[in-house]
Amino acid sequence: MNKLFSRGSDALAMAAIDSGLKFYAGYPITPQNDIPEFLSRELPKVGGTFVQAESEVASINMLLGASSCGFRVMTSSSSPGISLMQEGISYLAGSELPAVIVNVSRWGPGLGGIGASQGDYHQATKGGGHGDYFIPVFAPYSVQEMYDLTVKAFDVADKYRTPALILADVMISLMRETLIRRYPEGIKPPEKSWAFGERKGERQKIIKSLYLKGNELEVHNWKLHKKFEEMKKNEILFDKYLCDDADIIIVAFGMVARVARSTIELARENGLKLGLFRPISLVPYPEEELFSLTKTCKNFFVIEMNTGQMLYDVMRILGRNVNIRFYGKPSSYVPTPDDLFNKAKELFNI
Amino acid sequence: MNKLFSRGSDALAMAAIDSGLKFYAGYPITPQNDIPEFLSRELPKVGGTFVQAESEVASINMLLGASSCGFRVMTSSSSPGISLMQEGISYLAGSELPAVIVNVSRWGPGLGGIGASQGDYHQATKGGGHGDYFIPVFAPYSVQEMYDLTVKAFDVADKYRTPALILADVMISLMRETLIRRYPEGIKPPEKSWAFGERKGERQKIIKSLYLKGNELEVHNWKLHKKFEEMKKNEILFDKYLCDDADIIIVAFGMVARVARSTIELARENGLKLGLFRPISLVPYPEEELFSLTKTCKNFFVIEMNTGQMLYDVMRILGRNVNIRFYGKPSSYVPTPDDLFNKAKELFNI
Amino acid sequence: MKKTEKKLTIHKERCKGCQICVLYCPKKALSIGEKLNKLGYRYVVLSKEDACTACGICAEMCPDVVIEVWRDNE
Amino acid sequence: MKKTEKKLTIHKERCKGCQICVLYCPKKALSIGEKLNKLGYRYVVLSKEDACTACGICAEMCPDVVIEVWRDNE
Amino acid sequence: MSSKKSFYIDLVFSGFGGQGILIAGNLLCYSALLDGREVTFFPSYGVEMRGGAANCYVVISDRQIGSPIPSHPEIGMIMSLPALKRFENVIRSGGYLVINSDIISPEEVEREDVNKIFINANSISKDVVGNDRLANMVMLGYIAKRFSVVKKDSLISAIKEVVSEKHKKMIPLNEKAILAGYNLKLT
Amino acid sequence: MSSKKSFYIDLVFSGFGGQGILIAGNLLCYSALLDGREVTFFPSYGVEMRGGAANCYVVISDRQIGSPIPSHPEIGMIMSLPALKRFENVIRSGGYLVINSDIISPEEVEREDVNKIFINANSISKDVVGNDRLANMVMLGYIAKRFSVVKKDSLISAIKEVVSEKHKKMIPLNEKAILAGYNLKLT
Amino acid sequence: MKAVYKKPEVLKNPCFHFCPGCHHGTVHKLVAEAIDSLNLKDSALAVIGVGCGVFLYDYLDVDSLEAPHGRGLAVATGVKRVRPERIVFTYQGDGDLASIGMAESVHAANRGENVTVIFVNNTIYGMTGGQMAPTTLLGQVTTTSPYGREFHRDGYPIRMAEMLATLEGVALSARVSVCTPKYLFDAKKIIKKAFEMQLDNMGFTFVEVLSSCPTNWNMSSMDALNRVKEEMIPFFPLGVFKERKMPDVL
Amino acid sequence: MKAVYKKPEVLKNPCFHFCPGCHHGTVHKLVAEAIDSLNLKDSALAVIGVGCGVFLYDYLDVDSLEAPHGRGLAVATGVKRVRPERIVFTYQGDGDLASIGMAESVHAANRGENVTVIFVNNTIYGMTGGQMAPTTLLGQVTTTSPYGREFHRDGYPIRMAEMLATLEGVALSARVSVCTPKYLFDAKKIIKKAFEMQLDNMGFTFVEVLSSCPTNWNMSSMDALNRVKEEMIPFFPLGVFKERKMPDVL
Ligand SMILES: Cc1ncc(C[n+]2csc(CCOP(=O)(O)OP(=O)(O)O)c2C)c(N)n1
Ligand SMILES: Cc1ncc(C[n+]2csc(CCOP(=O)(O)OP(=O)(O)O)c2C)c(N)n1
Ligand code: SF4
Ligand code: SF4
Ligand code: SF4
Ligand code: SF4
Ligand code: SF4
Ligand code: SF4
Ligand SMILES: [Mg+2]
Ligand SMILES: [Mg+2]
Repeated sequence: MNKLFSRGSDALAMAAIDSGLKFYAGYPITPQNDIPEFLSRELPKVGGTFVQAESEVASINMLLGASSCGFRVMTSSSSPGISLMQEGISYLAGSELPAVIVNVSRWGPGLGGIGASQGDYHQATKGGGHGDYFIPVFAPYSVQEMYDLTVKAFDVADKYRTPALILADVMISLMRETLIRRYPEGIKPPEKSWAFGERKGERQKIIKSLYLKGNELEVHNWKLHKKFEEMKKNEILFDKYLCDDADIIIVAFGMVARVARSTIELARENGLKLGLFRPISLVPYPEEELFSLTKTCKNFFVIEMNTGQMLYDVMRILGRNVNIRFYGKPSSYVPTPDDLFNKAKELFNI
Repeated sequence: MNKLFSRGSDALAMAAIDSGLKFYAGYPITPQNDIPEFLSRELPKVGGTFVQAESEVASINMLLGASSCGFRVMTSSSSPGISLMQEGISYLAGSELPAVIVNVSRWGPGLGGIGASQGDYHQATKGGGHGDYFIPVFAPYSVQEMYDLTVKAFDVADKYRTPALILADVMISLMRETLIRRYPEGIKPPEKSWAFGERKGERQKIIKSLYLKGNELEVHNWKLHKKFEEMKKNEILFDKYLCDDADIIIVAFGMVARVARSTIELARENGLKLGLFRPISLVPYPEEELFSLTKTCKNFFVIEMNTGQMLYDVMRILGRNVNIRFYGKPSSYVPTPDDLFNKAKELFNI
Repeated sequence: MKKTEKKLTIHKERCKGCQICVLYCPKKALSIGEKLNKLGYRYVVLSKEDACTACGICAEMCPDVVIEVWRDNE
Repeated sequence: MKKTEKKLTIHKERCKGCQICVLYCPKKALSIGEKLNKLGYRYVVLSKEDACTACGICAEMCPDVVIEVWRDNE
Repeated sequence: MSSKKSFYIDLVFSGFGGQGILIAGNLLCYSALLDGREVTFFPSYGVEMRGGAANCYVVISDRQIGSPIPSHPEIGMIMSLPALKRFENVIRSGGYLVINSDIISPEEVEREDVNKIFINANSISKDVVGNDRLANMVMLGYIAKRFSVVKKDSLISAIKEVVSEKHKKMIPLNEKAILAGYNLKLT
Repeated sequence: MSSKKSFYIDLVFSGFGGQGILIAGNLLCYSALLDGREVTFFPSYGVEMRGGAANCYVVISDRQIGSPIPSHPEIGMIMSLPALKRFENVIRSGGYLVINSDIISPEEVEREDVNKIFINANSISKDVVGNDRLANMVMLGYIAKRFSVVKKDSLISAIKEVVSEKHKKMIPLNEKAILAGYNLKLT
Repeated sequence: MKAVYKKPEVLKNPCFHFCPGCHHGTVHKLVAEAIDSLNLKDSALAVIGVGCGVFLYDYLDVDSLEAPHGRGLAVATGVKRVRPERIVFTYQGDGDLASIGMAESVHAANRGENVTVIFVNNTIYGMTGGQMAPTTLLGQVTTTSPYGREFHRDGYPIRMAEMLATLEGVALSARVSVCTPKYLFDAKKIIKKAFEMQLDNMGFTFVEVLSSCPTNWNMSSMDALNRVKEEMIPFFPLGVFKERKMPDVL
Repeated sequence: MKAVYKKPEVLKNPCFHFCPGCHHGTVHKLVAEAIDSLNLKDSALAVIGVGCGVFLYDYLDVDSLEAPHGRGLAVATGVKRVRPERIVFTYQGDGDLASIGMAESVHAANRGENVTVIFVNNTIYGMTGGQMAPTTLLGQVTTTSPYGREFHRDGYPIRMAEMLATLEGVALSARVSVCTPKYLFDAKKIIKKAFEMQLDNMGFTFVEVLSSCPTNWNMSSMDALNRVKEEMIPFFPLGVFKERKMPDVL
């Protein structure tokens, strides 16, 4: 078969390898172990290095080391492990080092549970780490996107010299469906003249995040902020489905958006015009694109597998002149299309 | 003298002792070392335990242990150290354990710098840790508030069985000014029947955050969310200054709000009617209180020592029908009253 | 010397058929039966009741506290 | 035997007056002077130039690389 | 998604580890792919696996598939008592429990509003291939035919996708077992 | 906050560690408190302290004080060359540099738009108390009087707040040094 | 009739979720027996690491606190410092204690915290499905060392009992096994001694138990038992590496 | 004229920010000398921990990477694994390496990462202003042990060189001092040897340097020098605790 029938996590790992991954470090945690397991097997075959680190803290810092040498690097973990990486992610951002970080998120807070969850939206998008920075965040909703967005994440990470996050969930990672393994033409890791290579008498290179003199830290912070503004211009990804004539537009990401697509079909069969707006890049968020929908639609239905996190962004973007309703399910029981359809009817009094 | 002339960090430490602090664990980091130094000296005198932990990760987990025994516990650190605590904070929230966490925040991302900063607003208010939870956050703007809000934080932490955060900055922590050491009558740590004490044949107690069976995790998450809703009702703190007739209302917290007060006086002397809205509890945010100002004022001026973080909340709350301007200074050079006055004139074309 | 009264209680629903007890029974009195319990495991049975001396080793070694051993020798 | 030519370079602006060199000079040739340098420290001086054998110990021990020692014996 | 006019079917497979639950699920997926359909496969995982349970969900449709974990699948292929206990109440009302009656006795099933189909799959496997290890294939074959899930040819061609290289010689046996199920007439 | 009609004054104190910089700043604060004023004190800290620099800011007002770190304080009490280099350009135009001329020679000062006041504080200290260690108090006494920062009585009464118990016997000497500065007439 | 062996009292529920032949059950039993024999049911307080033993509270009727993965000994420090009268023990796997929790483990040991550690070394990450642990033997195939553990890439198996024995704060450091009756009886004694020493305020007591994980070793229970005997013990020798005879006063 | 002692070449700027008499300067010099003598200027890559040595890149003309506090050896692992041709060394304080970084340090050592560690043990947190370190001596007064370090509360001073020497992955573990000319010359040799061993792919090389911190010890440089000799060396004996003679092949 030309198409593969692949597990989401394998698709992601394949994309990493196809993107030229040189170094992976990670620490076991359910439900993302398929990724390190795949890479421990496959990465050495293409000359890459797989290290099982002693912890998530060590993992992210190993990435910092390997990335400083100009190679493509990745780690993966799940929610508690991602929390432990926050200092390191902040250092990567501050040191302007590219890296791809994968959060196959599970339930929290604390040990929580291992089911599908969207409880880490805030952490992922509003800097779980300290300091003033944003990193790009992508939320796949299919096995194919696990592949495509990983390729994208490596690309964006290099382009802006920033860590990038894939926010996936159990569902997308463990499920299998068809995958076309398509590493796009034209994507090539850029030359990294800033990185440690062979020195050969060149000027000393210093990679750091400490800025103590004068206002150099302020300059540095605005530089980071400018990257974010650039990303807003160039890296926004989103998906619209039947929004043009919609009376109610569902706003959802990841797994939930996938279910919502079916809900919309179901609703339309029942004469109700639903539409779907799906942010694919959660950072930068497709703000303009979402707001522009208010021209034709006044009802927005935010659905998340949490108690309301992306909701904050949607409220900020849409303002107070439209009708926003929310359905939250902080549970690993993924809602069905029927659930969402019924909720829509209930919340919008139809 | 009846009044003390006290350093902010000492005021905070005194408040902790007056609140009955039993256990402190922390790891050195500039610029909050005065807190552990004070407590290593004073806490043993009142029968408390001071432990210098091997790391911030260990600190927060020692708190988890000591808090489970029903005692008042505290740790303090600064931005990178707070990032390292995110997993532990999430566990405290998930396990419903009270604790007070102090972030005398510095510059990030990464090692950054050690000057005053508000770069951790997002992390503090939008769950730097994984999972679906909010913890109360208080932002002092004077030495007196370092005392008063610490007392408050212990109180709220116990009342809701949640970790609570004090988000301070270098300025407030290192400065000295007058302090009235006033532990309010009536505040008393509640009985903690859920905590480990002497067992004496009672039923086994279990404190945990793992919920795997059925939908108990969903129930648990809604319970946590309900606490947050309760806090919204009962624990909101804010400060308004000359807002009634203001043409422009500054929205700022912590150190910046303090400077802004002087700006307002300066402006009014110059015939310009400025006002100040200062959230003291950042979580729960005084949303209604801020929004209600739109009845009389259409111009809002958000000022932060970062590139715009609380700005997100203000935009969400105020909506798109008012004029919001932002001035950000991601630098340890605290703006002066004149700076802010000039910026106001510039941004509002006066 | 009086006869030793002895009793072996096998909580068969807990048995996972790991055979550790079988291996260490000095009298080879135990074996794994044919029937499945609710957990789906073939569980242990005292196949040579007479051989058993109620030494307790099987019980000590069982990870799942399947066996309890009683003795009364007066 | 020819006379040894020797030279001690003292980068006095770097000296912090810690006295480590003074302590370890086998000839007690060094001492801390009265004057302050730009950093505000009383800096080291070669007070007994003749006694110095250019052994280099002071330079080796100095944490601030204040002293360099040269010798030429033909 | 009960009211679909287009093709849509969702199943859950459940039993002990070692009974070939995941292989059966996967085989069905590959077959459906050969039929040109959209397919999702979702295995169970995690802490709950201790004790040797194995189960997976399969959804087949001719449109993009929403959740790969249907909350109430139509068909359950049930190979152990714990599997029955766990999924009995999950099957949609009016749906089907296809039960290995060599392992589970009919009186264990409590639900009234679903269709119950009992197959003595171990025995059939023994009959056609000489041992009871391919009960999964017998049951799968039956399901494929009974609910028109996939084409027979696809089912047969897909076997090689799930049987590993070193067990290649098992392919004909699998084929036999599947066909036995496929051709099974229940009264 | 230049245009205040009410009382407002901001100062920076700078020199080496060991010169009593922070003590001088604190003493001024306690005095101002005795005068019933609002006061803030902000010390330098952190990495920059290596090398022995010490400095602090003091703001005194009769209203609530904004930033305790004025970006351009009016008065600088300067006790070392690095201190001069660091703060020379920070003092507000038209403000005052009060410089210990026993340590810093007048020609080191470059700025033209500030008032420069030179005090041979070490010598004065030596004169009045027998050693040069209370140069800080001499300078503080002068500043207190010259800019009407605090009342003389307050200054004297506050000494005990900053002198530790075990150096209690030093109080009279401090008093002497302060008064020497207070009464200093510069030409 | 007198019991030769009966379910320990404190073991409220022996329906373990562990796989067939898993030694976690055995270790749970031994801990329960020690608690029974020293009458610690009310005073014992379990700090439970994340690993296959995470549900200990479902089985043992003792006050229990769940620690984040690896942080058991920081958590136990917090507990013991404010409740010195409680008999605090941690129950931790090799991934938990020796990998992610290395810093917390070494420092608690070095501080001589008066707590007892039950350290279940099964050379693997059990709960997460068989990844390489710091204790995985050289050459051992795991899901993340698919070509066998190789010291250049993966490092050496760490001998925790020996390493901790070098620290002054440690009162008892021992390694035991439960793979034969003799070893099991030794293990029983040592675990009891560890609790006794805590009662005597002797300081940090550490018992490493070599354990099998048939599931992730991909072995029958019998083969797993053999592996403990024939592969683990030669590399991880049994014994007492340090035992303080007097309370920790200098 | 021939130089008896001149500024090492790679020491591009010797205007250290260190306090008077601080041994960080001396250690910087020794590292610079080793780099000069082995001609490593182009190949050396410094991974710098957070502590008073954090500005090493301002002084040494070598490629430099700042590691988060305590994580130097995780960072160095990342570097060396992808750039094995670079000569990687970490420069870390005792707070950095032995407290917060304990897990990363032990595990990198255990993995036998082929890197060199320069470990500056001054029994204190220098940069943050004199708090208790894991190496602080018993009885020593610091800003967070105002009544003196007490082992029951604060634990024992950790001897890292000895502890790491017990790990298989370690090729060289030594402790040196720079407080007398003789010790300084020994230190010079060992540091050079550590780099040579890395060049020979011998594995993890670890040099602990006893150092003074006059500022936070509240002492004159002279008294501080004496303290190293009279209080530190007796507790932290100098010597080579492990030295592998053959490359790490089993
Ligand atoms: C911070 C964090 N990282 C990873 C995990 C995932 N995790 C759960 S248990 C475990 C290891 C289990 O191995 P071990 O400690 O040896 O215990 P065992 O199951 O083998 O008894 C891991 C890595 C987690 N829960 N938290
Ligand atoms: C996560 C984190 N915690 C704490 C700090 C603060 N910090 C900076 S340096 C340091 C310790 C310095 O001591 P040491 O490592 O012994 O180096 P020294 O200055 O004594 O040479 C600490 C705790 C930090 N930067 N990051
Ligand atoms: S040891 Fe226990 S579980 Fe194993 S077979 Fe015997 S009785 Fe059953
Ligand atoms: S009690 Fe002893 S003899 Fe009897 S079955 Fe058990 S092990 Fe065998
Ligand atoms: S070179 Fe030798 S003799 Fe000369 S000053 Fe230095 S130490 Fe003394
Ligand atoms: S050792 Fe160096 S810094 Fe110290 S006094 Fe001598 S020359 Fe000056
Ligand atoms: S996975 Fe291993 S350690 Fe976990 S219960 Fe099963 S056999 Fe025991
Ligand atoms: S504080 Fe201590 S370690 Fe840091 S530079 Fe000064 S003397 Fe050296
Ligand atoms: Mg294990
Ligand atoms: Mg140190």
